Amino acid sequence: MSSEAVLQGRSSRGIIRQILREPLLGPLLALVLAVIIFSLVSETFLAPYNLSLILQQSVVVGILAVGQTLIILTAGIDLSIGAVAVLGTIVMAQAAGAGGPLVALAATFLVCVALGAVNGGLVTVLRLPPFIVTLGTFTAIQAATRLLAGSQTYQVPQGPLTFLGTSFSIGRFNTTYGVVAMLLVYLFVWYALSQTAWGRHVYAVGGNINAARMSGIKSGRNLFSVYLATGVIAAIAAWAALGRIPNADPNAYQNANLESITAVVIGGTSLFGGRGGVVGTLIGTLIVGVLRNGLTLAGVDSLYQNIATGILVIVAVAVDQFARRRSL
Amino acid sequence: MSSEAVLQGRSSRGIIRQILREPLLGPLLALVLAVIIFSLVSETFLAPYNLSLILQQSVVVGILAVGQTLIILTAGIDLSIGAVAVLGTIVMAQAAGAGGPLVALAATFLVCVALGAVNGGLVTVLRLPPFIVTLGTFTAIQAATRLLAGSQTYQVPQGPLTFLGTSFSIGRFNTTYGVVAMLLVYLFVWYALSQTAWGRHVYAVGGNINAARMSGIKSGRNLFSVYLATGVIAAIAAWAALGRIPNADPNAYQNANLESITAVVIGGTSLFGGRGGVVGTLIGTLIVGVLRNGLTLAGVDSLYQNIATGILVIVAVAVDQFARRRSL
Amino acid sequence: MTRAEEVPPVLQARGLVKKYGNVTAINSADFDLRAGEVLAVVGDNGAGKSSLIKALAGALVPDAGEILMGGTKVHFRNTRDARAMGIETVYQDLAVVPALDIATNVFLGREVRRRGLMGTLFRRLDMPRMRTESSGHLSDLKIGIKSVSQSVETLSGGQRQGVAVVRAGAFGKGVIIMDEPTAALGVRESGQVIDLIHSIRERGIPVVLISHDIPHVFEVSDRIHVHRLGMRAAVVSPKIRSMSEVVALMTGAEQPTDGERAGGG
Amino acid sequence: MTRAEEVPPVLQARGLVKKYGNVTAINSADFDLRAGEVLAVVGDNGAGKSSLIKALAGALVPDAGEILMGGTKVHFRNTRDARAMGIETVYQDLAVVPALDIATNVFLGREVRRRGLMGTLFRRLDMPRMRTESSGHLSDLKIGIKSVSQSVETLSGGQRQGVAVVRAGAFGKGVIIMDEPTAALGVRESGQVIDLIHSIRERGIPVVLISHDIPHVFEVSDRIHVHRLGMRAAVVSPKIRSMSEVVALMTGAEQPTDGERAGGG
Amino acid sequence: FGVAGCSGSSDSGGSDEQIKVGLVTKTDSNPFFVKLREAAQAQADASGAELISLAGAFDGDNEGQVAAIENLVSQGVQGILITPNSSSGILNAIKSARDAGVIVIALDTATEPEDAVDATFATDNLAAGVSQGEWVKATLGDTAPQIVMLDGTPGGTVDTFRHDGFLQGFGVEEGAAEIVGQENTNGDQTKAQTAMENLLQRAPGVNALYTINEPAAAGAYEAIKGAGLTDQVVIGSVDGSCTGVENVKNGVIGATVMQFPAKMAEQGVDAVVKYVQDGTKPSGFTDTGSQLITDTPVDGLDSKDTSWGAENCWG
Ligand SMILES: Nc1ncnc2c1ncn2[C@@H]1O[C@H](COP(=O)(O)OP(=O)(O)OP(=O)(O)O)[C@@H](O)[C@H]1O
Ligand SMILES: Nc1ncnc2c1ncn2[C@@H]1O[C@H](COP(=O)(O)OP(=O)(O)OP(=O)(O)O)[C@@H](O)[C@H]1O
Ligand SMILES: [Mg+2]
Ligand SMILES: [Mg+2]
Repeated sequence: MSSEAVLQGRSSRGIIRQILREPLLGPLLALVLAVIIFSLVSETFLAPYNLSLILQQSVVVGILAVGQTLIILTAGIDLSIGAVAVLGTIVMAQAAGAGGPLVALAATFLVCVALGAVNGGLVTVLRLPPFIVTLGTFTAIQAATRLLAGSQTYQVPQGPLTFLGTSFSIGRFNTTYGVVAMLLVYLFVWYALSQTAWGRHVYAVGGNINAARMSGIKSGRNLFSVYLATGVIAAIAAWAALGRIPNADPNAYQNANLESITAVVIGGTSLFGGRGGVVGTLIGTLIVGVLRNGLTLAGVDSLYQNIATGILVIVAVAVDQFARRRSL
Repeated sequence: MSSEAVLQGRSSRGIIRQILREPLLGPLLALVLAVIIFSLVSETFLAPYNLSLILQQSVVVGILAVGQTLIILTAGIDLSIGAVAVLGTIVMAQAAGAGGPLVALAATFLVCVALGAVNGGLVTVLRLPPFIVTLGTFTAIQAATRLLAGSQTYQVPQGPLTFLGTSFSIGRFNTTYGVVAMLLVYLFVWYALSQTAWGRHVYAVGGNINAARMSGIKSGRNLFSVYLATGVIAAIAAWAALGRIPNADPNAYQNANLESITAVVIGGTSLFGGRGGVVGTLIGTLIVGVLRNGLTLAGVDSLYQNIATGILVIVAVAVDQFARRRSL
Repeated sequence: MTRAEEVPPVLQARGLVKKYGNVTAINSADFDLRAGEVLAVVGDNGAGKSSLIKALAGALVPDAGEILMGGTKVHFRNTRDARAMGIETVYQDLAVVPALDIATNVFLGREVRRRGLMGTLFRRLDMPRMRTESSGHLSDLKIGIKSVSQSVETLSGGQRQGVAVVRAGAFGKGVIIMDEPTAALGVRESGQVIDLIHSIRERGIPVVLISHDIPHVFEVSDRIHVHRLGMRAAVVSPKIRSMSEVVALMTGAEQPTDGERAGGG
Repeated sequence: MTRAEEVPPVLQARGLVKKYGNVTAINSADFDLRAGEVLAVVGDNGAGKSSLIKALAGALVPDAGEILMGGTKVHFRNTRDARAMGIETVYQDLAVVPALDIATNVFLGREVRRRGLMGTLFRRLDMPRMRTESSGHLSDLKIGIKSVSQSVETLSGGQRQGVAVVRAGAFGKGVIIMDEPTAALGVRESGQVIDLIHSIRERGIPVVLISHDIPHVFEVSDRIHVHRLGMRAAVVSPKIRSMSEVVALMTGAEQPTDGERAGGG
Repeated sequence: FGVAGCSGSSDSGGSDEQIKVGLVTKTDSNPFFVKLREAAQAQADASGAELISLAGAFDGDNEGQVAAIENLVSQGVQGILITPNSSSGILNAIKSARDAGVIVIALDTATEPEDAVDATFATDNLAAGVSQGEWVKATLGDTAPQIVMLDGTPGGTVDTFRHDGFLQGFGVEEGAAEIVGQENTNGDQTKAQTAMENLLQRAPGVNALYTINEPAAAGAYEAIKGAGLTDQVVIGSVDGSCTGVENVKNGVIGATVMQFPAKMAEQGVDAVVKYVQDGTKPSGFTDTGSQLITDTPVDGLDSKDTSWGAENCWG
């Protein structure tokens, strides 16, 4: 890709422009501001170990937020994504006992993609509102997960299933393969959204579905593919979750839906569809992670942390709005 | 009003037409269907006592859903409404101890309206997205409530504060003033939305805020008033909640936001704003209440109930879509 | 030019500027509307005509420059301020709320309440009256619409435009601005709008008409404001200049006289 | 009429019906487009012109009736089916995605990928090429736009229309349908669209032009399809009928001849 | 392999330094944890230590607890007190904390295995459940039991212990015919009320009620009162909050089993302080005990009355 980039100097500048054209200035400013403040308050904050921690803590919600971004770009919303990932962890752990790690991975991807297909089918074929569809499947999947798991949690063995929790070092910076996986998911989806026809169609479908249809875009198919992709992403998140905690718990990640939506919206993607992108979501995810970590390092108790987080989320978006209005 | 209605025969037919023009057929069908099925499955289901129970159980979320409808009609969303009501109950209980029931009621309305003003101010003055604003205030208000309440729940004395829990009979039908209050809130807001300029402006602001502004509507003021009204409604919900259980608990109603949004959306109001109304929301609230009650009567275990509820919510909306497409 | 010096223009702008990022939509534009006249504004696509009239209607706050009414400076923060001064506008992008019905759209922002207690105390709208009036106005324009309780999104492009025109025409007291009101209208409906403009002028109310239809412009206007590259290039009289000369002025192929350039018309 | 009998019409409709609730938008309408001709469709607002061409373009599935291409029955479930048969359309409501840039809008649904592995394997779009081509097409139409990377929502009404016209004009191979393509365009830009239509006809591609601008219609069309009350009232020849006669036919003030009524033109 | 320990931040040890203790509860919301937090705060203040209290967002928020442990280690605390959400879910995080030289003490809920932490100060929730079951059974006497169980969150460790303990104390098997209804309430009074109202429609003959905690019992009581069945139903609960004891006194709840969160917290903080000061590591399981509180004692069951309860309650 790098030789291509040299040959196509004009287009790679185009890519950078493309990145910068997303309304990222605000979230970025908020993130930088938070980092500066916390590094003044606590010496440990900027330690490589601590920065790596923040990344690791962001992995699962960060990956889910990529799927959420896709759905929100199509003017939808996915309330079930966290529940799908949790079911994924249970399936993975149970299948690992029965058939070994590869079977377990395959089963997880299969189940998550199938559930993506159910959501996508209801949204595209029956044309039901995504909010209701995913609220319904969320409720049903969560209950099904608990039934499947009984009242138990399941340990997974060290090995391929916990691979994404394995850590490695680059210089002084120690991190896990889960972080790498997250960044790869972001890179991949960023490329698909901004550099392929499929991605342009996602924006068109989210921005004006009638126009998209009249332009000959297979809007149903495009929408459906987005839900399938989100299923795949949920499976990756499930895998990463077992890397973080090698123990599948039917009660885990109950707030993952809201947290992933928060990351998307802080990142500047419009809930009305058609505007935004994953780079903003990554920044949004990091803002949330930095806040939690930084406030703890500053010695703030969690109730006060919640008050502070609530206010800071609003401030982050206010900074964004302000920056955008200035730049107009 | 009745003599007026006689004189204005044409316009009262207009009102009925107005009611029917909201996309209500689907939700209504779904409700009727659910009622028929459950009355076949369980003999007790149609007993006046049981029907009254369903209404009573719907009171708090039903009232909150009216406020949620207003906000959603303006193309917003209120994630904080449940937290505001819970804070209202704590304030009411604490102020009752300190200053008696009237002071308590006044304090509650004041606090709830003030929080509505905070949400409304951030949305209208700073033009921040309602999702982010109310997510932020939700987080902060919930934490503040817990700090305020300490580790305690607060008993309120019988009297004005529990008035909405008092029951009375109409023939064999026994119900509470809370149910009456809920129905009055619905009636009042229905009137305001469909019969006054303020209501038309709410739809205009939600449907096309630029057009509303260019038509000379004070869109900011209208939007702000919606948030204030929602504050008032949250206070009424808090009062009704203490009627149900005379014990203010900082941890109650954690799902009230999602439940109220669900009722609104099942009721056919569009999350994109400008379409829908409170009659649909009432039906939506009842659908949820009937499902929960009916499934329990049918002896369905709670996890299976959740699965069934999830599926039925989707079915209810699918019926709606189908009915609407037929009627086109 | 003498008349113009005696009575100050009804609506006037000096040196208006509006930039979007690095696009200059209005580039130090002047504007003069005299009492009782029909002033046409013509210019290429993207010349900045809509932006100019948005500034005059309060829909857009200019970065610089001033607006005067009857010689006194005014400051419009929003369309309400402009409306309060009697300025009514038909916007090019129509500014209707698709999900609401026609009657509600026509009366949006100026709803009529019932008489008596029902209106004052209960603030109930007089929907029957608003329906009757809007359907009267629409049939004056010969826009055939079955029911004014229909939502605007079910109308054809031309019918929508008719709704927007009716709204401004029915309520304008000071100045009526129309941004391409006949663009989507049929021959007959366009003719009705032209008639409407004539009858508004007869009521003594000045009209600003933006149009790409030069024959219409010549049929109806007293003076023609030629807009080019974000500013007023000239004001000409349709009695002196021919249609092709006006088109040439729009594209810059011909130069205006000094008087025309100065806005003397 | 002999020529028409020899070669089957390129695009034909018989007895099309489309109802919205109790509004009949298309009321058993016929339609014939001959090879290489420019067919104008005229009619009052709400006559059902847009609905008719939406049915022909696959944007609307009629309740009854049939569509034929080159004499064989076709069934369009969506615009893609129609496009696959070479039918390109400029819709009255433009069908652009406001948040996307101009180049993306022009190539929407027919994006160009890079050459080589980058395109086939990585499916990377060739944005530079799409930008260059769209800006070429736009300047052919003399629509002055600074940058094709600008989002469509920042364009003036006329510029948007230009984008929609460019899209259809550049890609149509079989039939090009334009629903009021010049409604928002300036004199110069309208002239360019008329030129574009001429040049399309020279390429041998037939054009359907819906317009309220009767002089334009007479300037460019070979035959005129008069639409009234949801159906074809007549097909007339601009060489035989005058402008005022056509307007009278539209409103029903004048009756067509039997041949005209039968669509003989 | 395991997660590498941190070197950058484990610069604790010097006893001249401020002692920092981290507390990680399951949630911020449950009054039980609030009491735990308050008691820990008081104890820390008394010993001149700094306390940072964190919590998961909901019951089962392992990820939140893991992040809290990681951030506390990064912050430089010497000891972490934790009420683990799931007994095994967060062991890796605990292990890396201990590898980094932080001592970890479980409060309220034991980990599995128990020696994953340095020490445990907890209520035996199974025993608490057993007490509740025994009392309800004994109070019912010869009446044929019809049991309703209002659980908290399915799958939670505490939930499971209390639930199983109740059945064991009552002497019935899971799934027995005597159990006429069961609902999940998340320990929320409003959910419990609605659930009980609906269950009473189906099983109007219910006479024995298990509740996961006192708010659930209070909600259920409203439902039972509404149906006019207060004399028929024997209500048991667990917690020992002051509101709960008050409710026992007023006859809302028949009996509750009191826990002693303050004891757990105080002992936990003391253990950390002691370790920092002189290096003594705490170890093993310390049962902080539970006590049946009722004004209608039954023979053969040790119980205290509500005035004792009011003196020893929490919250
Ligand atoms: N919101 C906006 N953001 C960026 N550029 C804008 C915006 N609105 C208008 N412009 C630009 O300002 C210029 C003038 O636009 P305007 O709509 O005033 O033109 P116009 O003369 O009305 O054209 P038309 O005859 O096509 O309606 C155009 O180049 C347009 O692209
Ligand atoms: N989605 C819809 N729902 C209800 N009625 C509709 C709908 N679309 C069109 N109509 C009605 O069908 C009729 C024909 O509309 P159409 O848009 O085809 O007219 P048109 O001839 O293109 O008019 P114009 O010249 O104004 O564009 C109109 O009366 C319109 O109100
Ligand atoms: Mg314009
Ligand atoms: Mg049309």
